[in-house]
Parts: sequence; structure tokens; C-alpha cells
Amino acid sequence: METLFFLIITLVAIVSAILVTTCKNPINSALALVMTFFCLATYYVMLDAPFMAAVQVMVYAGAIMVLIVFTIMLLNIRVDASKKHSHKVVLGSIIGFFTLVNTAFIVIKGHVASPNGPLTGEMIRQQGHTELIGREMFTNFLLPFEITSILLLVAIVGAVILAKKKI
Amino acid sequence: MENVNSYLIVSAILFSIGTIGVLTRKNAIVIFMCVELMLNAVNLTFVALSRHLGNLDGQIFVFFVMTVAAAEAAVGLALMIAFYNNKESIDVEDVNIMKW
Amino acid sequence: MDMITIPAVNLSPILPEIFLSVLAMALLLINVFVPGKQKSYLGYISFIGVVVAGVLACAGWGTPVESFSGSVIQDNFATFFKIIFLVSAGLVILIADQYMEREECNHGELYPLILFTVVGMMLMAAGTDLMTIFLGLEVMSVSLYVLAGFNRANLKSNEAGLKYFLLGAFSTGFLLYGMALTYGATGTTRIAKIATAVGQMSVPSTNIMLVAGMLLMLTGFAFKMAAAPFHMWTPDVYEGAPTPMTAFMSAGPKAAGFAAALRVFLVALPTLQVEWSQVLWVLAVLTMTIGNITALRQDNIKRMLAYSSIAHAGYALVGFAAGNSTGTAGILFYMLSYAFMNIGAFAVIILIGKKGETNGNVMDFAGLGFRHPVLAVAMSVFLFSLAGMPPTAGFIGKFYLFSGAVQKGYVGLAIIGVLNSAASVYYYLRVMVYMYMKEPTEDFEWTQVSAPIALSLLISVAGSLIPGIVPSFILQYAEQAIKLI
Amino acid sequence: MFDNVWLIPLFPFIGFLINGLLGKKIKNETVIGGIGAFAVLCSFIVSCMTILNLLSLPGEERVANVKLFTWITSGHFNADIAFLIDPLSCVMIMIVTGVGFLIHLYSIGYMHGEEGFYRFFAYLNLFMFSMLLLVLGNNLLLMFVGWEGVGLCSYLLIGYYFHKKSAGDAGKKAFVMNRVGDFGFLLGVFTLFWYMGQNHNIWTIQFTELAANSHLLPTGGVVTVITLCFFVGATGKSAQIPLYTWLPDAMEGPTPVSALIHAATMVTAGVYMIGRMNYLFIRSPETLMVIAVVGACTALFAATIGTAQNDIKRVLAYSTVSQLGYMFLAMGSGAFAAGIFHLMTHAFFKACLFLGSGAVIHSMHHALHHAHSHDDAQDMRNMGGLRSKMPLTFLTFLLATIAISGIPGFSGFFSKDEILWQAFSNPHHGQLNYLLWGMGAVAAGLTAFYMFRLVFMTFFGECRITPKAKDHLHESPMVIVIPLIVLAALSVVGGYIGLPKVIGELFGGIPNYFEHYLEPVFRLSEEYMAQHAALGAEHHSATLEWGLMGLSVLIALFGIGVAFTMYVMNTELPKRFVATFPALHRAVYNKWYIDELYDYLFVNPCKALGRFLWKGFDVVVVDGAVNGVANVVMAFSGVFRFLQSGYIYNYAWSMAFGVVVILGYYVFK
Amino acid sequence: MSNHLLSLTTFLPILGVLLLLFIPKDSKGVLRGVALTVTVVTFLVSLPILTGFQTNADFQFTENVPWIAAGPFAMRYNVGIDGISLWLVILTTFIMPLAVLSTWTAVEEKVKEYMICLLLLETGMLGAFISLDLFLFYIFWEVMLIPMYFIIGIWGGKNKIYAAVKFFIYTMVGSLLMLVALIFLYFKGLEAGFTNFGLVQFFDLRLDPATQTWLFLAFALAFAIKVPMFPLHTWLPDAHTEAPTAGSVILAAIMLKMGTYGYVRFALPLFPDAAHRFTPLIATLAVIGIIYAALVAMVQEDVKKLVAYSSVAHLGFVMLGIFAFNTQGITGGMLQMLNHGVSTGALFLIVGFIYERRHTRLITDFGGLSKQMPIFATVFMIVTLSSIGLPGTNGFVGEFLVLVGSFESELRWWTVIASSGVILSAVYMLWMFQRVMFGELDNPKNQKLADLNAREIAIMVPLIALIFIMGVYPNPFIEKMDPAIQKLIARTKPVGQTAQQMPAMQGLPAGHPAMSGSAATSVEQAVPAVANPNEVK
Repeated sequence: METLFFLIITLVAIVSAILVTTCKNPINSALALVMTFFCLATYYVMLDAPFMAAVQVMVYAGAIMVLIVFTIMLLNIRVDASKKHSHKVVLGSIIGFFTLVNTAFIVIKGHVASPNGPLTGEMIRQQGHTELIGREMFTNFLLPFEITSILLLVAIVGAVILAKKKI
Repeated sequence: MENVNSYLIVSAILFSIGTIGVLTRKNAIVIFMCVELMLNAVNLTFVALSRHLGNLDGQIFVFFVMTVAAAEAAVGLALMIAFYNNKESIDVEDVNIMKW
Repeated sequence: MDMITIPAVNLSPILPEIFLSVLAMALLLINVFVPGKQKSYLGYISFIGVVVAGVLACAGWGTPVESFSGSVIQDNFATFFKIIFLVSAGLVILIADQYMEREECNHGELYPLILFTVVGMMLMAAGTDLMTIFLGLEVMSVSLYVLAGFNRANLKSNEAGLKYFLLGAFSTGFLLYGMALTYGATGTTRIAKIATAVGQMSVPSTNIMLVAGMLLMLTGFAFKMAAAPFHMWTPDVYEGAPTPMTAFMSAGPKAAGFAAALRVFLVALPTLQVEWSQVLWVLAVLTMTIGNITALRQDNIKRMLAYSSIAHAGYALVGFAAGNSTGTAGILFYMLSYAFMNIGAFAVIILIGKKGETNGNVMDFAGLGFRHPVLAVAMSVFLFSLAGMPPTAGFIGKFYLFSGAVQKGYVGLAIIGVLNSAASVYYYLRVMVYMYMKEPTEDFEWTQVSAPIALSLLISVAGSLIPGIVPSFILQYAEQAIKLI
Repeated sequence: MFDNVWLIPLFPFIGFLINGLLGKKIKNETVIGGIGAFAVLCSFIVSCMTILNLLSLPGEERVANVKLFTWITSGHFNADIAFLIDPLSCVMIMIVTGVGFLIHLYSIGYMHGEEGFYRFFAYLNLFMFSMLLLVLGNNLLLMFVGWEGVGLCSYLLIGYYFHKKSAGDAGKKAFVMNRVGDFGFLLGVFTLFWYMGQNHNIWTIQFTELAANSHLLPTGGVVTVITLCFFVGATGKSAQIPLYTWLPDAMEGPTPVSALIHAATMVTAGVYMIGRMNYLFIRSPETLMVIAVVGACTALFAATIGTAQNDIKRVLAYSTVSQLGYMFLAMGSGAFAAGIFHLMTHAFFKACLFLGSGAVIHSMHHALHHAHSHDDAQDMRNMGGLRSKMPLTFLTFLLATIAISGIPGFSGFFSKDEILWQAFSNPHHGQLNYLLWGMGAVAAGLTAFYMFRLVFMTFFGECRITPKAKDHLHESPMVIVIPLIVLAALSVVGGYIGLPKVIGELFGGIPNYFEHYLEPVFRLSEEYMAQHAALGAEHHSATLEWGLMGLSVLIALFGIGVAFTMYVMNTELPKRFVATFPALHRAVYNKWYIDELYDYLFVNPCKALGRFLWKGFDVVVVDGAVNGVANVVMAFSGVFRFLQSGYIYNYAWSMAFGVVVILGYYVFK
Repeated sequence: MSNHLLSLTTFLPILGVLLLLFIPKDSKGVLRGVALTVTVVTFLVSLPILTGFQTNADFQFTENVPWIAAGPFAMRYNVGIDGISLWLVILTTFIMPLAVLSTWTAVEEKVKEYMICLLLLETGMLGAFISLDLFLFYIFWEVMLIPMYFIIGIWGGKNKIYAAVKFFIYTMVGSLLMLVALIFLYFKGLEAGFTNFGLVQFFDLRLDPATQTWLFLAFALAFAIKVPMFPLHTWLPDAHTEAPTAGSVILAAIMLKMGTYGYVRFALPLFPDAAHRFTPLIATLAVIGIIYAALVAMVQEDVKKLVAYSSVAHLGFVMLGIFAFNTQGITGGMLQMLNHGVSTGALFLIVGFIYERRHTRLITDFGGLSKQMPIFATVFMIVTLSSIGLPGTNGFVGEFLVLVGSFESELRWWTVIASSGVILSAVYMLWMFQRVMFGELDNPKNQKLADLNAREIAIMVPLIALIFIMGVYPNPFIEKMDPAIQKLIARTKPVGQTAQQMPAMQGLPAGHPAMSGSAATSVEQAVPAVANPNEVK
């Protein structure tokens, strides 16, 4: 059952991902991308990471995609112009294919390290995923967390500098 | 729960599709979306691995990747707008004043 | 539910970062609240800030301290690179104002962004956790995207920003995937723990996931270093970005890329040295050759220096491929001297250039040699240093890099390297040919050299010459820096 | 007792310095000429003292090395500035300084009023200096210094009228031809030095040491190589086939130069050198044969050319070549003393002839100049009947001509006859001797013919210049005539110190003084010959000698007769002869086209090769390779440039490609 | 030794540069005067080196202080001279004042920069000659390029840029490969326990033949380019033709010697086995160079180019002598280096003189100058003769010793061919001389030419004096360099030649059959009689 569910989600994710790359209309691509994000959120839930799933929906599907769609609207972008660079598509697809072959081979053949942490599904359900994340983030990964603040600040300043009508 | 490898394969597929998108599309925003797709694929890898390994490092990483994605989105879209203001296009085929 | 107790952290290792961040934020506020077109005071403040940060960074020399439960470290290696970043930032701050004013984009946010970039680079050098490194890299990159597109009225600048952004994001994807695979193969993101985990593997090179992770991370860093075939963005972005930012990009982020890569590879993955040496060998050859050969035909001097910068990444990769103390110390030395000579060269380009990024061709240097001899001599020093002629820093740097390769047994690599430097001489000489051996086509409309630029030129000349004549002290620091990773 | 021998070359050198450095300031010709001549006179006096000193010693002790200072020392190579005094060098210095002094004297008159008078005397003195070094040097290297030095002076003096292109060309030709010879000489030195050192550990180039160790040398083999090399040097300097062509051209120089350098002294250096190293040459029958054949051929060949030349000096030049051939024939026959003897007598009469012709030319030039005629003052076809105008010149000239023609009683007869006899009777060449003798005899006849042709054309018959010019013809001043007289006298009596044996016996056992005097020098050769009994002389009867002598005299007389017939009796005859054999005449007149042949064989190919190597190889291949590399790199630069297309997706593709390749390599390794 | 004479000599020109910097660029006379004074003072300062030099094989006037020490490397400021470098140092300091003097009127523009370049060049060249530290040598070796590049490129003729860039890159390629070899060698030294770049210790480092081969090739390439040897010579005619007079003079007189000096000082003693192995190749190239350059020189239309090609031929002799590996050969080679410095330097000065007057160097533009310029003609003649190696002039002694030496060695047949170079040199030099100086003075432009002035005579007199001194009394020169050369020869013995054979070997080429049996004993007895008084240690 779970496997079937996984397969269906996978199918949806892949199809929507393909749609992202093939839709002529950027809006359609964006919507397909949102679909993919939802699929990923589903995966996260299946992987006992409900907090990540929530963040995924909120940050990605909610914030980033809104920003993107907003920009598409703002710039009033139409469908891709008709002239096709077929060689580019072919070459890109070939490289993409080889990327797939490589990466798939790597993940299949590679040895994932054996579990080394205390985390189990049981424990997550017991303690609560959010808390676990929070603990980690404010103890072991405090510095990266602080850096993100700078990162966001830079992004804000940068966005303002670049896009404000008049500075 | 599925084997971690299933997730990794899914993520590899998504990553490759993202790559193809970056390489084949002309619209800068769509390209950016494809990059986001790649990042998401990596995120899936992280979460799957994190679950498999039993530590939260990967998930924390995903958290930061999302932040980065947001920051990049902000700056990137601002750059596109700035470019659009000057060129009335965000087609990457128009982004080639400088070459050779 | 327990409260999360934030562990006591020792802030001293990241003191320079903190100082610069605070300063940058303060500058942002000052910029908003102090009106006026004149923004050079921000430059002065930030220059002083950079100097102070330098002092703070130096203060930690010789006393390695770990902090934030192992996600950052203050060691000599980090300190040395921090100095490189600060030097480039300081020099760039000095040369930025005149250019920005001429191009009418002297927004006050420039200086905070430069400082944030430095913070990001410092974190890359000091980070001992993949996350720290990644976030540092992103802070740096996001700032640089903005800086590259800073002259938003200029289409070239827009294009530079956009290209840098899209390709940078793309490369981030690979870098991240590499980190993910490494995480998967070792179960951790802490560099020290990765090292332990890899050390426990019987034959790490057979774990394809680890190798692939390493390689993908390498491609990510190679993008920042501008190593072929991940270099393609470089010429376009360098050409389009505002010239001071180009100078900055060529010196700082490249060094940061090396810092992070060195830390990851030498500390976390020394057991895979055979593999990454091989790859770096190839990359070094490709990078040097493509950079140098393509530069031969460039007329736009910024673009030419962009290709030259690719080539220089190649030289540094020679030392990296060797991976021994000679080679890596060479990288440190070289990155420092490269900051001096390259930013110096860009300072001269700024002085020669005219509004709207014009007058930036090699031909526009015609006759400079006898119209403005001091400037021309300075430029010659930079060019000779870039070409690796003794007695300049560029020579000593190359000497150590190639020595590293020879010591490692990569004589072929060293030979390709020196042949490349010989080819490179052509395009550096070409500038000198125009400066000294051709008559000017038109009179220079001479903008007065502002005091900051004069100062930066002075520092750059000193920085390109003195380490060439008495390199010991810097080399010894570089040696110490390398020992402690 | 020879301590002051270094003064001999020194005086001319001082003269050279004074004239060379200060000559331009002095301006007074008498002073300049006086200094030049006096310097040589001093040398002559010292030479006389030296030879007297030498003669006072018993025969075996007549050899001395006088060292001035060490010149070059490197490893086991050592060369000193040191002089060798022995009978041979003494003879040479006597000839050189004696004839040289006369010619200096003559030059004062002859060169009167020439631009660069001081230059002439400076060069002349420098020549004396070099020549004396050549003959006095006690080692091969010092000899080589003189050897090249005289070549240089020859070059300078031939090119004295440097504004004439032909003079410059001739000088250069002389120098280069000499250099070809020098090339051989050097190789000879190297081989000898190396061979002796290598095999016997005798690292020396000093003549006495070489002589003392010459018994270590084998017969033939390497010695042939060495001697042939030296002989190549001799052919260059002494204008033998194949390197003779420079000498006729060298007549572009002033006539005293021709007399001194290109007749009396320098050109005989090759003969001297062979004499000096006779102990080497005797050890190589092959070389001797080559020398004899080349000598005989040269003698004959040059004589044929001499018969058809109209330039008075060219005739004499070819005559010199021919006479030098005789000397080499003597050397090649192992008759070293005879060769040196002929060298000496030739110096007298040929110098006299040249100086006489100079007087004629001088006078003609003067006359033509006054008549504003542009006729060639040296062309015999313009002369004639000068006998009456210049009686003293005529007389001396005639005497010398008789001497050179080998008329009995004159010096030339004794020396030439000795050579012919030796050529016939020497033990070295077997049957070839007859041929050699024949060639020599024919050449003697031709010599008599062309010399008398010269005399007849010049001094007899009608004067062929305009009457106006004719009035200006007159005898030369005393300073010119006196040397002529002295030399003429010498060419008459000079032969009596070396009477052939048969004649000496006829007159009551007068020994051949000259041969006897030189005996210590050639003793080693004699001993060698004595040791190798197989080469022992087959005995020839005195009758045969007399007979041959008479035959050669007859041939000479026949030559004179033909000349008389053609140029005095029936002056139409030559023209008819030319008309009958136009091709032959053209060939002879054009010197058998040898110059053209050399141009065709060596000069032009060399230039063409040089041009090809430059334009074809240096510029195209070598530089082309260099620039080609640069161009290929630049072409790559163009290609790589266009990879940088400006399109983001191409850049991204490149990155992805890099990733795929790098990953692929390790994944599928 | 607490004597800093060498450093003083070397860096005095740098002080001169500093001085020049403070002189306004318009006071040309002062600039020239100062530059001249500095070079003359340098020459005078270098004289005590000559007088104080002890005739032995040791390095003298040594200074040795630490300079760079980092990582595996330790470079020292290690200088000193022996008989080999002594004369080259003196030659340099001697030529420089003449070179400066020659620019008096030739360079009217940018005098200050020109003088600065000349002085920097002098320091570079002197430094290269005195360095006893491989790294230090390399630094100076490269530093030389920079001022020379500017001299050619700024003050040169029509095609100056091409020539300058070609010169620079050509030389750079070779020297960079040498750099790699240098580094490699250093690491070999480290394995052997050395701790720095000091040259002398490396002489005792007997590397295995394969390594030697590669290292030798790298060094030889760098030096061959500088010499220049066929077929790497094509930069030279261009550089010479375009360079201003002083540039050509220095290039010919001193810089080319760097190449041959490099062989003597570095390539041979460092890699003796490889050097022996490549002797046939190098000798062949040298001989080809001699003949080839002579043939090409013969048909040149530009006097300067002709002289340039003649340099190639002359240096071919030097190379032949050096690779004879015996006393005469190397002594001859060394002498020939000095001779070439004097003679060809003088030739370039002479070409400069007429160029200054007529602004052309085409042979066809001249003719008959002797009449108008007798002093010039005399000087020219003497120098020409010296160049073609007439006995009595310096050219002869060197050339002769080279040929004697190489004839004794295994290079006999090479010598035979090389000797024919003496013919060709006479051909092209005299032909050129004749076309320039002899004949009718028919070009009206030539009819008003002034003869040499006092300054020009003052330049030429020392050179001509030297031409004769070295030709007539070369022994003092030879004596000073002899011990060093003996030592060099001892060092370059191929492996397998045992040490006790050395005194005998001095006289005999290596490995000759005559060395066996009784010949050897007789040789040993005979040696004292003929051998050089300076015994090999």
C-alpha cells in the first residue's frame, strides 16, 4: 500500500517535473513546480519529517513560488518564442540523460553510511519533529542559523538595490 | 517505509530533469525554476538520508537550503527585473551582449 | 518539554566576521539616515573597518580555537585567507568610489555589500562544517550577484548579474548534491567527522557515493575559482560588472573557493587524494590553457584580465593538484599576491577608463608610458607580476606552485604550466607594447588620481614587489597556515 | 748570438706604426717614404748581420730558437712568440728585406703624388713585418700569423685603389682564396698537433721539436693527410691550381706591390713552408707526387694563358704563377734546395720585371694623362718602341727576361735547369718523371715565348700611342731606375751561387754553394731518403743531364724565335693565328674560363644557397615554425573565443558536461 | 670573506637608477653624464676584482647570506666568481660605459628611461654572472629580459615590437623550462641531503643518466636559445636589427654570453654524463650554425643583420669549443666569448655610427666611404679583421684554440667542417666591408659624411686596444681562467673515468685507445714536460 502510494507520488512528481521543463507558458511551469513541491512535501511526511513538509509547503510553494509567479506576472512574460534551438534541446537532453545515468548509478551503487544517529520514527513521533529540529538548530547548528540571517539581510538589501524604482 | 535508495533515485531523476530544464529553456525565470527543482531534488536526498542515518543534520541542511533558495529567489528575480527594465526581455538569448 | 538551552559559545573565532557584519549593518543605517550624494565617507569608514577586522583576524594567529560546536574554527589557515579577503576588500573599497561616482551608481549600499561578501568568504575559509561553508558561500554569492549587477542602469552590468546569478545557482545545485552525497556516504556534515568516517572506510575510493560527492563539491568550488570547464561565466561577468567589483571578484571569491576546497579536501578527504589530484591535474591543464590561449585575442582589457584570471586559477590548481605543503602554501601566497597585482591592474584600468565603461581597450593604453610614467610603471609591475617575471610576487608564487607539482612528481603538469606562462607573456606584453611603444591615438583626458586610488596603487605595487624580493616572511606564514589544517 | 733578431721584424713594424698613425699628419712624401724604406733597410742590415753570424757557425749548429715571450698556453698547447734562425729562414729574410728594400725605394718614386701615399708605405711596412714573422716564426702558429698577415696586407694593397670596384673585388678574392688555403693549413696544424700528441705525447707545433721527432712519423698514411692539408694552404698562398685565380686579379694593386708581394715574397711562402717542413713531405710520396703534378700543371697551364694576355702585368702575373709551379715541381720532386733556389732567383728577376713594367706603365700613364687619352696604360697593344724612350728600363727588363727564359749564363737558367733535372731524375715518381719533365720543358718554352712577346710588343716596333702622348714618354727617375739595375744585376749573377753539379764539375768542381748552405735544413729529408734504399736514386749519367739541359735551352730558344717571328718579323701572324683558331684563342684569352667556372661551381651556388637558406629556410622554415606555433596558438585562441558564445545555456551546458565527464570517468572506471 | 666588492659592483647601477629618478627628464646632458659616470665607476670598482683575483680554481669574493627560506626551499644570496666568470664580469663593466657613450646622440628621446633601462640591465647581467645560487641566477637571468625588452621595444627600429616580443617570449619559453628543471634538480638535491640552492654542492650530485638527460635538455634548451644555436636563432637577427645601437652592443657583447656561460657554469658540470651524451648533437648544431649563419650572412642586405648572423656563427665556435671537453677547447670557447664581446660589440657600434649619420643600414646605400671617412675605415677594418679571426687580433686566438681543442676531442670531423667557417667568415665580412667602404663614393648622400668624432673615437679606442692586446698577449687572460677550467674538466669527466687517470687525461681525449698499456705509462712520464703548470687538484 505504502509502496503504491510512493509510486503514485513519484509518478506525479516526475510528470510535474517534466512539465516544469517543457511547458511553454512559464505560468504553467510554475504551477507544475508547485505540484512537484507538494509531492516532495508528501515524501517528507513519509520520511517522518512533518516539520520539513510544512516548511516545504510554506516556504517553497507559498513564498518562493508566489514570488516567482508574481514576477512572471509583473514582467508580463509570454510563452517561449516560437524559434526553437533544437540543437540546444538535444544537447541539453543528452547531458541531462547522462546526468541521470551517473546520479542513478551513484545512488544505486554507492554505499550509504550505516545509521549513526538516535533518530527513529518512534522517537520522532514521541518527541515531536519540530522540537528535535529546534534543538539541533540552536545547539549544533547555531552558527549556520545565524548566517542565514545575514544571508536574508543581504538578499533584502540586494533586491532593494536592484529592483527599487528609484534609489 | 520505502528503502532509502528509492528516494535517492527519485531525487536523482528530479535532479536530472532540473538539469535538462536549465540547459534547454530560454526563459530566465523558467531556468531559475528548474534550478529550484534541482535544489528540491537535493533536499529530498538530504531528508531521505537523514531519515536513514538517523540524525537530523540533513534536515537542518534542507532548512538552510530553503533559506538560501528564498534569498536567491529574491535577488535573482530582482536581477531579472533590472535586466527587464533595460532590455524588455528576460529571454536568455537576449542576454548575450558580452561574448567571445 | 525542556527549554532549549543555547550552549555557551566562544565568539572570539568569528570576531572579525561579527565586527564586519555589525559595521555593515551600521553603514546601511548611516546610509539611509545621512542624506547626500557624496558617499565616499562610507568607503573611508569601511576601509578603516577592514583594517580593524584585519587586526582582529591577525590577533588570532597561532591560537586555533574551535567554536559553535565545531562548525567554525579560527586557525592560521582561516586567518591567512581572511587577510587575503580583507586585502582585496580594502583595496577594492579604495578604488571603488571614483569609479562609482563616474558611473553614477555610487549607492551607499555598495560598501555594506562588500563587507557582507567578505563575511561570507571568511566563513567559507573558517567553516568546518559543510553547512557553514555552504552558507558562507551563499552569502558571498548573493552579495556578488548584487555587486555584479550593481550598476543597474547599465545593460552590461545587468547582464553580468543575471548570468552570474543563473550559472551560480546552477552550480550551487551541483555543490549541494555533492554535499548531500558526502553526507550520505559519511553520515555527517562536520568536516572532522567526515574525516573520521572516511578514515574508517577500508577503501574509500571504492565508495562511489563518497567519490561522487567529492567530485560534485569540487565542481561547485571550481565554479567559484573559475576553473575550466566551469569558467564560462567569468569573462562575461568580469566584463560587465563594475570594474571595482570585477577586481574584487577576481581576487576574493577565487581565493574563497580555494579556501573552502582546500579545507574540505585536505582535512576531510585526504584519503581520496589520488582521485582529486587526478581531477585537479586535468582541470589545471584545461584551465590554464583555455584561459591563456583565449586571452591572447582579447582587446577589451577587462575581458583579457578575466581570461587571465581563469589562467591564474589554473596555476593555483597546479599547486592544489600537488596537494603537498609546497603547493598549498604556494596557493596561499599566490592568492595574496594575486589580490595585490590584479586589483592594482584594475585600479589602473579604472583610471584610464571613461564614463560608461568606455576606453577600456588595450589600444586605449597607447602612449601611457611617457604621458603618465608613474602609472605606467605601476601597471608594468602588475603585468610583470601577473606574467610571473622575477623579481615580483607573481614569480615567487608560481615558483612555489610549480615546485609543489614537481615535488609531487607532476613534472608534466609543471611543464604545461610554464609553457602556459610563456604564452601568457604575450598578452601581458601587449599591454606594455601599447603603453610604451605606440603613440597615443588621442590625448588622455586625465582625471586626477584620487588619494584613495593612489594609496591602493601604492599598496598594490608594494604588495607585488616586496614579496617578490623578500618573500620569506609571507611564505613562512603560509607554511604555518598550511600546517595547521 | 741571435739576440737581436727580433729587431728584424720590429723595424718595419715601427715604420708601420709611424706611417700608419702619423702619416696623415706628416704629409711629406720623402719623409714617409724615407721612414718606410729606412725601416726595411735597418732590417736588411740586421738580416745581413744575422746571416753572417749564422755562417760563422759550423753547419750542424746553424739553428737557433730565440724566444721573446709566451703567446698562448692552454693545456698542453703552447705557442711562443719566438724566432727560428737557420739557413732557410736566413735566406728568406735576406730576400725579403733585400728585395723589399729595393722595392720600397722604387715605390718612393713610383707612388709619387698618389693619394694615400702614407697608407701605402704603412701597408708595405706591415707586409714586411708579417712576411718576416712568417719566415722567422719558430712554430706553425707564428708562421700562420705571418701567413695570414701577409694575406691581409696583400688584401689591403690590392685594394689600395679602393674606389675601383675591380680593385676591391680582387683584394677580396685574394683574401678569400688565401683563406681557403688557410683552411687547409689549419687542418694540417690540427692533425699534426693531434697526431703527434695523441700517439707520441709530443704536444708541439714548434719546428725544431717537430723535426727532432719526425722519425716517429710513419710514411704515408696520416702524414699524407697532414701534408696534403698543408699543401692546400700552399696552393692558396702560392697561387697554384686550383687556387691560382686570385693572383692575376691581384695586379689591380700598385705595381711595386705586385713586385714585392705577388712575385718576390708572399707568393713564395708556400714553397718556403714546404721547405720548412720538408721532413714531413718527404715521408709522403703521395703528397710529393700531388705537389709535383700540381706544380707542373700550373707551370704549363699558366704559361698557356700568359701567351694570350695583353695586359703587361697580367702576363707577368701568369708568368709568376707558372714559375711558382716550377718551384712546386721542385718541391714535389724532393729537390727542396732547388725549389728554394728558384724562389730566390725568381725573386730577383720577377721583381725586376715587375718593377720594369711598372716603370713602363708609370711612364705610359704619365704620357697618356698628358695627352688626355683614356687608353689603358697597361695594355701592351698601346705600347711599342719604348726601347728608345726608356733605354735603362729596357735593358734591365731584357736581362731579366733572358733570365726567366732560361738562357744559359743567367740565374734563371741555373735554377730552372736544376728543377727540370731533378724532376727528371728524382726517385719519387717513377715513370711520371718524364711527363713532369716534359711539361716543365714545354712550359719553359712557352715562358720564353710570352716573355719575349712581351718584350717585343712593349719595347720593339712602332709606338702605338698618339704622337702627342709619345712626346711625354721618358725614362723614370733614378729612385726607380736604381732598384731596376740592382735587381737586373742580381738576376744575372744570382744564379752562380747554385751551379748545377755538372756545370760545377766542368768548371773545376765548384760546389753548389746554395745547396750546401741549405743542407742542414734538408738533412732530415736526406737521411730519410738514405734510409729508404728502395727510394734510392737511380743513377743518371752526366751526359743525359747535359742532353736534357741542351734540349730545354733549345726549347726556350725556339720559344724566343716564335715570339720574334710573330711580334717583330711578321706582326700579322698573331692575327692570322687568332683567325685560324678562334675558339682556342678565346679560351686562352679568357683564361680557360676558370674564373667563370669557379663562379659557376662555388660562388654562385654559395650565394644561391645563402639566399635560399635565408629566405627559404630561415624565414620560412625556422621562423615559420616559430611563428607557426604562435599562429596555431592564436588560431586556437580564435576557436576558444567563439566557444564563449555569450549564451547562458551554453555555459551551463559546459558546466554540466564537465560534471558528467568527471563523474562518468569515476563512476564507470 | 668580508669583502662586498661583487655586490657593490652589481648593485651600483641600481643606485645610479635611483639617482637618475631624481633628475628632471629634460636635462638630457646631465642624465647622460650621470649614467656614464655610474657605469665608469662601476667599471673602476670592478677593477679591484680583477687585480685581487687569485689565480686558482676557487670561488672568490664570495658572499653568502640567507635570503629566502620557506617550505622545502632555502635560497641564499650566494655570489662569487672564479676564472670563468671573472672575465665576463669585467667584460660587462667594460662594455657598459661604451654602450652608454654610444647613445650620446643616438638616443634623443626618453633619455632618462633609456639610461634607467641600461643600468638595470647591467645589474641583471652582472648578477647572473656572479650568482652561485641556482635560484638567484634564475632571478637575474629573467630580470635581464625586462630592460632589454624595453630597450628594443621603445627605442628600436621599424619592426621593433615584433622583435621585442619575439625576443622576450622566445627566451622566456626556454628559461621557464629551465625553471622546472631547476626545481626538479633541487628536489633531487634534497634527497641527497642538500639544504639550499647553492650551486657548488650540486656539482657533486651525480644523478642517474636518465634524469641527467632530461634536466640537461631543459637547461640546454634555455641556454641554446640565448646563445643562440641553430635552429633557435631566429629571434636574434630581428632583435639585433631593431634594437638601438647600445641595445645591440649589449645583446651581442654580453647577453649572448649568458647562454654559453650557462653551459660552462651549469649545464656541463651539473649533468656531465648527459652533456657527453649530447655532445654529437650539440656539436652538430654548432657546426651547422657556423656554416649556416655564414651562408645566410653572406647574402644579407642589412649590415646589422649580417653582423647578427655572424654572431650566430661565432657562438657556434664557442659551443664547439665548450663541448670539446678539454682545456684548449673550453679555454678557446671562453676566450672566444670575450672576443666576440669585444669584436661584435665594436661592429655594432660601428654600424651604429653610420646609421646615426645616414639612417640606413642597407649595404647598397653605401659604398666608397673609405674616402670620406678614413678613420672610420681604419677602425672598421680592424674590427672586421678581428671578427674574421685574423692572427694578431683577439678573434684568432679563441677560434684557433677552439679548433685545436675540438680537433683533439672526439669532434674531429665536426672541426673539419667548422674550420671551413674561417673561409666563409672572410667571405661575408670582407664582401660587406668592400661594398660599404670601397668603390666609388657615388651616392650623393654619402659625400658629406663626417668622419668619427672624438667621442666615437674614444669609444672605439679601448675596444681596438683590447682587440690587439688579446690577440698578441692573451696569456694573462688564459692564466686567470685556467684553474677554473681545469676544475671544470675534472668535473665533467664521464662516469667510468677513474680519478687517478686524471693527470694523464688532461692531455688526452677521453677514452682513446692510446690510453691503454705502455702508452699510458709513457704518457705519465711525459706529462710534466708538456703539461700545463697548473695541475689539476
